[in-house]
Amino acid sequence: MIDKKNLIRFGLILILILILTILNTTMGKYEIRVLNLAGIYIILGLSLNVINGFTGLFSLGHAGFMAIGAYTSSLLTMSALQKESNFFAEPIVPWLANVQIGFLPALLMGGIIAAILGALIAAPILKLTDDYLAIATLGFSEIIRVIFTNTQSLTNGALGIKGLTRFTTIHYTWGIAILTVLFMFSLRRSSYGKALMAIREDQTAAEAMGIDLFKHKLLAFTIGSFFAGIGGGLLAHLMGTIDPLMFRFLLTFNVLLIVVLGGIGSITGTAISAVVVTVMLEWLRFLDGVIDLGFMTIQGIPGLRMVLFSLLLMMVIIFKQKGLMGRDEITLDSLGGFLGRFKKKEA
Amino acid sequence: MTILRTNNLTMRFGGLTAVSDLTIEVPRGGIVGLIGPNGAGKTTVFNMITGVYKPTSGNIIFDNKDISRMEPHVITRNGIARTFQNIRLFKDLSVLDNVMIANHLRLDSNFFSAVARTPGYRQKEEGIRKKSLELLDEVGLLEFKDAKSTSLPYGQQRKLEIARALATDPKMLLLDEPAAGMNPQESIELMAFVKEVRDKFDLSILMIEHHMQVIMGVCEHIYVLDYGLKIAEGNPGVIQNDPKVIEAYLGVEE
Amino acid sequence: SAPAAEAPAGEEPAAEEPAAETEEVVFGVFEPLTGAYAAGGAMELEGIELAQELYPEVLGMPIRVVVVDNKSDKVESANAATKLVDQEKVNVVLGSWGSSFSMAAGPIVEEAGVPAIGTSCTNPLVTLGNDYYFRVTFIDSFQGVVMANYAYDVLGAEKVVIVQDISNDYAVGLAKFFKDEFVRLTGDEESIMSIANYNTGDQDFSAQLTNIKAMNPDAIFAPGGYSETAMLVKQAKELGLEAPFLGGDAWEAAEFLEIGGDAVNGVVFSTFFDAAAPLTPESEIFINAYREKYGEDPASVTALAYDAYILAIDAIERAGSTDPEAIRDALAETVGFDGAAGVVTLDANGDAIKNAVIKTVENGEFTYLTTISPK
Amino acid sequence: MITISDLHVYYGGIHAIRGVSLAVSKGQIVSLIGANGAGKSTTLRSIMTLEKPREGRILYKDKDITLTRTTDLVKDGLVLVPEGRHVFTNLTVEENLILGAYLRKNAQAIAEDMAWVYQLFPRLKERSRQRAGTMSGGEQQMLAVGRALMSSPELLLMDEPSLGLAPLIVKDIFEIIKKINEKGVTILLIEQNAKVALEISDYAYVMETGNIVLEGKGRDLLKDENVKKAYLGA
Amino acid sequence: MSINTFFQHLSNGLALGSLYALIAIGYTMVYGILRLINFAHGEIFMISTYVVFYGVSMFYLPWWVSILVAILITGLLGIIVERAAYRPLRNSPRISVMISAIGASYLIQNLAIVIFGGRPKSFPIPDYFNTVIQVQGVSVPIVNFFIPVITLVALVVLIYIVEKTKTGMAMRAVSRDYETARLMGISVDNIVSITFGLGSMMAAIGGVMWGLKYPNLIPLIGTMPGLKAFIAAVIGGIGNIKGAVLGGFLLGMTEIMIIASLPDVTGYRDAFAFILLIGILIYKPSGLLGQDIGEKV
Ligand SMILES: Nc1ncnc2c1ncn2[C@@H]1O[C@H](COP(=O)(O)OP(=O)(O)OP(=O)(O)O)[C@@H](O)[C@H]1O
Ligand SMILES: Nc1ncnc2c1ncn2[C@@H]1O[C@H](COP(=O)(O)OP(=O)(O)OP(=O)(O)O)[C@@H](O)[C@H]1O
Ligand SMILES: [Mg+2]
Ligand SMILES: [Mg+2]
Repeated sequence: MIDKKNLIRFGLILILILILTILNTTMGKYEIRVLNLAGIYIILGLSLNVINGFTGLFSLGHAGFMAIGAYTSSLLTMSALQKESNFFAEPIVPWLANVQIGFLPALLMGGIIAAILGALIAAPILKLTDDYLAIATLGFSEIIRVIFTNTQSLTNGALGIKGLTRFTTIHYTWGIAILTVLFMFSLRRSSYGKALMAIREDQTAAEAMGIDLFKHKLLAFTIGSFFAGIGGGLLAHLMGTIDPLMFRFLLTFNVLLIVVLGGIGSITGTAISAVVVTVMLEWLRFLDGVIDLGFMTIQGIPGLRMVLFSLLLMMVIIFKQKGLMGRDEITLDSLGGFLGRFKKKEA
Repeated sequence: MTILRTNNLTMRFGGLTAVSDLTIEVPRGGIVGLIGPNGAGKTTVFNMITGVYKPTSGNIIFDNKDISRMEPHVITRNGIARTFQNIRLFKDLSVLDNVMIANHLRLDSNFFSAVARTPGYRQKEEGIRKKSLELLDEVGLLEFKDAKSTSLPYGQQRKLEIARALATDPKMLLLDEPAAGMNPQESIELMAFVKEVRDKFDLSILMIEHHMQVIMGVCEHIYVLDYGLKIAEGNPGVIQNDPKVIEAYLGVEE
Repeated sequence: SAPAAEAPAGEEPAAEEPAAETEEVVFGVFEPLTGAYAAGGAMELEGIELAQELYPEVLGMPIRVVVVDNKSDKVESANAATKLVDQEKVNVVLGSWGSSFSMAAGPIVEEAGVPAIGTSCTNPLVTLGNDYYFRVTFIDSFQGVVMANYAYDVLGAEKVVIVQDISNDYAVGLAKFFKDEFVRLTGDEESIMSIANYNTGDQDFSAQLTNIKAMNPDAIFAPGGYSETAMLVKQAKELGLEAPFLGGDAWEAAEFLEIGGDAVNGVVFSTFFDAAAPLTPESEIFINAYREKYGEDPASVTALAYDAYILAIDAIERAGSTDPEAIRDALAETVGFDGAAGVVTLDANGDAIKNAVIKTVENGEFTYLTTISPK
Repeated sequence: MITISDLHVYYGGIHAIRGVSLAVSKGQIVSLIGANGAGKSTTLRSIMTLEKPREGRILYKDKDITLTRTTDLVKDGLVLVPEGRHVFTNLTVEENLILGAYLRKNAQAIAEDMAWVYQLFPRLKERSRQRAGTMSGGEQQMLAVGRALMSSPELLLMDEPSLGLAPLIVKDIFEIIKKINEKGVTILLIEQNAKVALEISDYAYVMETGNIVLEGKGRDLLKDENVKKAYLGA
Repeated sequence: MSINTFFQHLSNGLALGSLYALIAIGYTMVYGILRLINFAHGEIFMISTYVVFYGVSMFYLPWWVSILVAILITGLLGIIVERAAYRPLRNSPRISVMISAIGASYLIQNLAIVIFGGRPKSFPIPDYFNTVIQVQGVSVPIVNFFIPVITLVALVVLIYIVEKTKTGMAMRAVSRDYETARLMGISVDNIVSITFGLGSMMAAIGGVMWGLKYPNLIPLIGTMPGLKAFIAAVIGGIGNIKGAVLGGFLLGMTEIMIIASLPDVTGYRDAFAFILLIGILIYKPSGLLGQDIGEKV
């Protein structure tokens, strides 16, 4: 049962992979790094989108789930020697000292532990609504960070972990990103995805239609934190070093921003916005240096980049209130329609 | 044979007793009306039956099971579906999705096979779609299946709510003022519709309504509440002529 | 040795040849210019800018400084460093304030084969196992030892309480080394009566201090940032806590005195250099230039950033080449380099071995007490 | 008092009002009847400038008000009882009524009106300190009507005021409407209960899919065969 | 713990708690009206301290004049922020408004870094406020007497405004339903501006008190107090002014008392507030004094 659309979809993915492979060999390290980050942000954005976009739950706790994934996978890929040299102030707990597994299994473990903790954390607070849930999840993410700062023999505290093998490559980031996108589409189409959206639209009615609110909200949090954990693990092994301060609220905000700019609930919107925001932030760097306008040069003002970024951000939110895509998607049909119009014009 | 029975049901909000020591029965396959002045406690009875409120005292027996302290979604699973006095559709979703979602509780596929779209799941999904389309056809909304649910006019939205409730495969349907916002002509059509639905889906129906024409026209038995208390019950003829009901609720026909 | 001071401050290099073809040397600087640690970044940038004004050339080529912001964020740090080595093709990297950000850049410079000179980052992990990371500051192990000895020998303290910023790697490291040494000196496991913690950005310490007051320690060791510590000491005095406060180099900033007011009189801390007692000829050049430009005394991290810059020049001159690998090799052999903040010799890890200065605050001013050299 | 000419309103792509024209003269009761989704509510919302018409003019007291702010219209005596109650759920019944008189200054007149409203709806008085959100549907509807009366309107727009009310109260509502009208308030009324509405109306309009399809004296429309078939359930 | 130490802790907790309460009042007010977590509240608070700083050190204004100026400017700033960042989003999803609020907060913060510089400044404290009073062996800085008094005054004034005046009623009405509020003749824009102005002025008063107690000014100074104040407001039942004060006291007291009785967990201090918050929300989802706003079905 191979239909034409699936074939085209498959083809498009192949083309994307091809393009990425070419970029990977031709681009400089800096561009590759940005591309890697973009891939990670796609995963993170989509993971938050399940909670905020599909299910309509206000969660601000993403940085915490990422931290769990990052620390889990990092502690699992480090060799005993690496651990010893890192934990110079207080030795690492014995049961972790000699554990070492491969990158992919470690990544998966990061995701799973994040998912389990995500579910445990979410369970007691799921009955909270709106802003109360938002502030409680923000609280949990801060609590996780504070715990990681204080448990020196587990995380090395503020001293952080360094010297991780930098396993993360384009293949991992974009490979997983593509899988995540496919997963999200499939999830939303499924009966479970629709149940999540029903909760977003009207909880009381959803419950009256026999949807178990607790179970489905928990499901959303579990999926969200699983992918957040994976994203955190990828980020850790891209950076080669992590510490608790990395996982401040700012990180959650960046991810949230991507989701909102892309259009809350839109999968393709989130993915596109992840790439745009990551690239944009880097591109705006020129503001920090000397700006040559041709007729005059302006000494860069540090901080101007962030001022401008905040301004741009607010303008987009204000003038494009539903984000880039609203809740719509770029689909083969809409793409076809677009191309069709284009062709007609040419003719 | 009784499908639903409330025993001495009472609901208090702070100092206010909204429903007081209420015992009612709905026979299997029957259409029963619940009427009374505004604020008499009718919607509150619905909210207790569907688990939105937990009764202060008393219990509710449905299909020989005590459901009075169950979660709303479990009650729905047990076979009670409802519509709302203030329409509550899944606003941003399409008409078809609204109905398909109501099938979710009867879907026995697990999460992984749903996301992986296993052949087994796909088959079930196709079944659900077919069934949903049929339901929409039944209520005359098939042509709007892809429209956003809130873009329907008020009266159609009420019908969509009924279709959505039917999609949960209920044994019993609770309708809260289904004719509100309909003109007399539409109300008459609604009467026929309610009976038809009952026969076709083999349902028992409990409905709240202020349109006397509708109530008297479809209900076989009627309970009248006032200030949370049952003040009368009986068939339409009896109720229409009960002086207590006339005084508290109907007023004198001029 | 330090580059000769023959290029006077502010003088433009002769611009005869067409600018486009000029060979240049590029120093990449990454610092937190925005975000939570913007203050630190700003102070270090002052040092680098000052150094460039004084020494705009090396090997006859102009030095171009490329500054990138790491936004007080680890991920941004790595991006910034990658941009420097990959796009700007810098010859050497300088920075950053904050060990965490330097650690993020570590693997990047190592992979690219470009040497980096850390400024004030003191976490041992920055240079550990990384052949391309050096630094002009001593690390916390030395400083902690110095202060433990001071507490034991000079103050005659036997019971000490530590108050540390638990979320600050610098403070955590310093506290650990102080504690180890102090326990060794006293031979008493109980000599550290208690370790109280706080987090960066905290303003209220009354609860911790009230507890400490009840313990009645001989001294309090309080490694942490100057703005938090100034508040800490101020509140301690308000609570009537008389035990002397000891700390590390991070306190040396004019703001410490302003915020702390009268309360900080009498605190003692270790640091790199003192404007009143210049350690090297370079110190005097630096201090004078800084006073002229900013009208006040420089902070020690400013001096360290300045040193990172001039050490890079020195290494390039010693290498006689601008090739990053050559610069790295020259850096690794640094011995007795005269920096503004003391004489630098780099050890096998790339960490500076240098003197520490002990200072106190008297009548609202930093006052030199003594100099201690590494054993 | 109010004249609408050639009004067109869109919801996104939906052309909800397609060239409606109608007029209400001072002192009249005018009703607007029609099937679900005909555009009755939209017409009233446009008068209050809650929806922005794409075309057409609305004159109130001979001034074009299409661009006037809602607040200023209220100041000028134009008041709407919105469809679906819209009471302030977090305020008490009494506070809701006080807000109805938000723009009025005369404390004594306000107190008198309050007493009047309580007299019309004793249930409201009984529950004056209850939060409006916890009132039953019909009680909220009474509150919505009462609140509008508190603003001493000149032209009162009522969107299905009898929705969800018990038969006894429905009768009362129409009595009340007549009473208000006798006090000199002009009324534009939307009702599903077409029979009673037409009985008390001086003039009426019938709407279908965004158009006025029929108009005439209330009594005359009652006898119209089409109206009878479509709206009176004969 | 000796009696003395205990009372010292109690006094510390009272001072910190009333300061949290003071800031939380403004926060809860804005939230109560707009259902908007005004993340910029902390930044507005921060600006007020800098205005006082520059008023005294640059324009040589008398200290109390600087404070008045600060209150006015901050009130205005609040109104401007609302106009620019929130008003255009009145009809957008809540989450967009929240992003805009966070965006506004970062914008002000970054602007402050560019304009004021990242290095700390010290808040000008008149000598009078540097006095420490000894009461039975308990040391109490003199500001600690002022703060609770000001908090209580603010509490009474604001409760009067919100609960007894027509404007206050209008504020509460606007919080639920803009459109219907308009139908009552309420000018939604004006009411929102008044609310923001008032809330921001409260932030300024909080800022001045904070500066007197913790004279360490950096552009980030508003973040933590802002967050704590918000937590206090939520604990008390957001939108409820009495709740905010209760929450503030409770939060301050808890922070101090936990450290007092469990010195080993000082490092977890930043988590206390959140743990308390989550605990209370689980126990009572709408906060201690919050009304259950669940709508009737
Ligand atoms: N959550 C609640 N809190 C307080 N009082 C409530 C609550 N829910 C309902 N009530 C009160 O209980 C009484 C019964 O309300 P209910 O909604 O059941 O009335 P009803 O019979 O459905 O009336 P209507 O025909 O007007 O819809 C009312 O007086 C109402 O104010
Ligand atoms: N917010 C909206 N978005 C999209 N379409 C809308 C919206 N509101 C109304 N409509 C559409 O505009 C048309 C007119 O609606 P309106 O509410 O004015 O009808 P009505 O005559 O008042 O009907 P009812 O008797 O059901 O109240 C309907 O087709 C309706 O679906
Ligand atoms: Mg009801
Ligand atoms: Mg309508």
